[in-house]
Amino acid sequence: MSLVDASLAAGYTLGDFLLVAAAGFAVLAVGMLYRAVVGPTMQDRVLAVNVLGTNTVVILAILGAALGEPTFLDIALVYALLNFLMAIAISKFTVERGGVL
Amino acid sequence: MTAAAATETARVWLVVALTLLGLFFSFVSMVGVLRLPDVYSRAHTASQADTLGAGFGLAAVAITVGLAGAGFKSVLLLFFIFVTNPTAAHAIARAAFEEGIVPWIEGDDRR
Amino acid sequence: MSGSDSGVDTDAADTDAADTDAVSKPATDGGFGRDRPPRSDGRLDSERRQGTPYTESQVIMSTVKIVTPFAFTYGLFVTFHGGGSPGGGFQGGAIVAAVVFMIAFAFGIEATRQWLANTVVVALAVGGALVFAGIGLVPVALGGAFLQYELLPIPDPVKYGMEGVEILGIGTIVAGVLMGLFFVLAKGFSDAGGFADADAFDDEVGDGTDGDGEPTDAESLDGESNPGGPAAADGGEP
Amino acid sequence: MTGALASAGPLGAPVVAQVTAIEASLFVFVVLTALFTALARDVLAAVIIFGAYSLGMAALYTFYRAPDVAMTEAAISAGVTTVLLLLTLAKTTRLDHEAAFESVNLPAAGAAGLLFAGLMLTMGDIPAVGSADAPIWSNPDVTQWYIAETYAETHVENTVMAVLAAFRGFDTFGEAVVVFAAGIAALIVLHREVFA
Repeated sequence: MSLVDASLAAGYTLGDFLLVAAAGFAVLAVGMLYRAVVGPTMQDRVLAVNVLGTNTVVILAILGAALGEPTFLDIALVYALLNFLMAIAISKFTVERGGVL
Repeated sequence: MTAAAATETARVWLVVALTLLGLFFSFVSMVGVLRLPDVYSRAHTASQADTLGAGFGLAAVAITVGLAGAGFKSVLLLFFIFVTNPTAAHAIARAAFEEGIVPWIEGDDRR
Repeated sequence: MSGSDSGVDTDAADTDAADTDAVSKPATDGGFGRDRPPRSDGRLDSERRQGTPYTESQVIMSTVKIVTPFAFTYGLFVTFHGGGSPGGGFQGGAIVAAVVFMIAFAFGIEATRQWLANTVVVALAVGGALVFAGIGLVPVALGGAFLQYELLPIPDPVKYGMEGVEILGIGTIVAGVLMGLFFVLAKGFSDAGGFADADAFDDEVGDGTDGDGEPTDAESLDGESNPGGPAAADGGEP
Repeated sequence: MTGALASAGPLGAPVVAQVTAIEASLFVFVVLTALFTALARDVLAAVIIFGAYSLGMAALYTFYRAPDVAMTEAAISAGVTTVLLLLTLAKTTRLDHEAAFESVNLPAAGAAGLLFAGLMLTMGDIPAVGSADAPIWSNPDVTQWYIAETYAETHVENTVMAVLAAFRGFDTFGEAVVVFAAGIAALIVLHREVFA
């Protein structure tokens, strides 16, 4: 009997609530996509994708908790690492378009 | 029995509260990224509000899965996010400055 | 004499014109932008500031120094724990390679290239392929099928044979090849008179406004990041 | 992993009820990012948005309980592909252009739309995600055998890794050699003899 199965209200469990919260984070990510597409500068896009990536890490972690599969946290960790790599790589690339890489 | 049940209820509502706080701060950061005028102020939002939102969300996950074993991973994740997210924002703002993007000042009609 | 005078005069007029340009520019776009004229009004974005070469960020280097040991260990964890949790040699090798990418982006690719010798990269890739083939072929030599782990002359052969394939075979191949692709793509196409060296490339791609500044840029970059990069990475890696 | 999946009922009724919220938002996200990746005029913008696409795909794979695929998507698509594409972009010249998006070729888009509609007609025959009678799940000769016998045969718990390294080991050897060959091919194409 894990905490995820604890009933919250009206027959819904905590797991249900966490899935809905993950969906909320995904909706926020969709909103952030506006900045990633519109820009206007490349740095804006990188920034939006970085924030998106943080959101995705939270989504992955919440999914791991809600589905009762703690090993999913590994994926979230990998993603946090590569999100950071992506941010510093692209942001350094945007300076003189790769001239200082 | 009742004490354990009370503890579980407290943990459940703590998870709910932390998740909602995380959603709120992520929402704030989304609004900031969408509405603030230039890349520097957006980076400010990204490094602060979003880190806090992710922190609350991951704290909720840590309480849900319990602090032994898998919960340790979410604490590690929390630490990792807290270190890397502001650094990424710094890298982006630095790149923007090196590229010569002018900061927004009052009267500028950029959005 | 009059010729030289007039030459000086035109020079002065030129710089004057450039200055007025530079001063009048901020009214429109703040003098920013890649093709802006140089400014010299003492602001952070002035000519003096822009003339300094790009240096690696202290903040990013510090963070990478902190994060890299964890990430490297985590890559090994994913590789070694492929049997019990998501992951395996492929993912772990990719994470280890990503750690090297991270070091390269923080400390400069050239510094990382000198720190991580070609021998290491090639040894990882070739060694992985040889280990995989070897583990596969030993059972064949003992009269079995390819990769028939039961015949390996080690205790608990199925488990440790698979671990050997995942860790020493796939993991090292993926890590080595990805690092190699990274370095070779960063170096670019090699051709006599082509993009053989970075300077030629910079002249090609940079928009030419500060073409003379770029070689010094690259040199000082190497000079500055060489001591920090390899030393830090050496310290960071267990 | 398998045990948890079975105890939940292979995505039984209670899960299906809330699948929609997170699935729908992730689908919208993935489709939008894919669309903008295709439409972006600037290659760098396309690369950045493609990174966001792989974020959404990893979350989706995780939701469908394919953690190995999700981790590969995270490690390869988000990290390594982005970096290698950036390095390639740094070695190419940038075309001057004003428009933010590619202009869409309407006849081609119409043909693609027709093909898409035709393919969507076949969707009714595909079993629901995670349903118990899906061939991939219920096949007693292959899938169920792997799930039942993996630990006894190979002494590892992760069925995916057991299939990769033991049951289909020769395939995996071929794949590893392909990766190795990719490194050599890059050296040949770029006219170089050493990596570093």
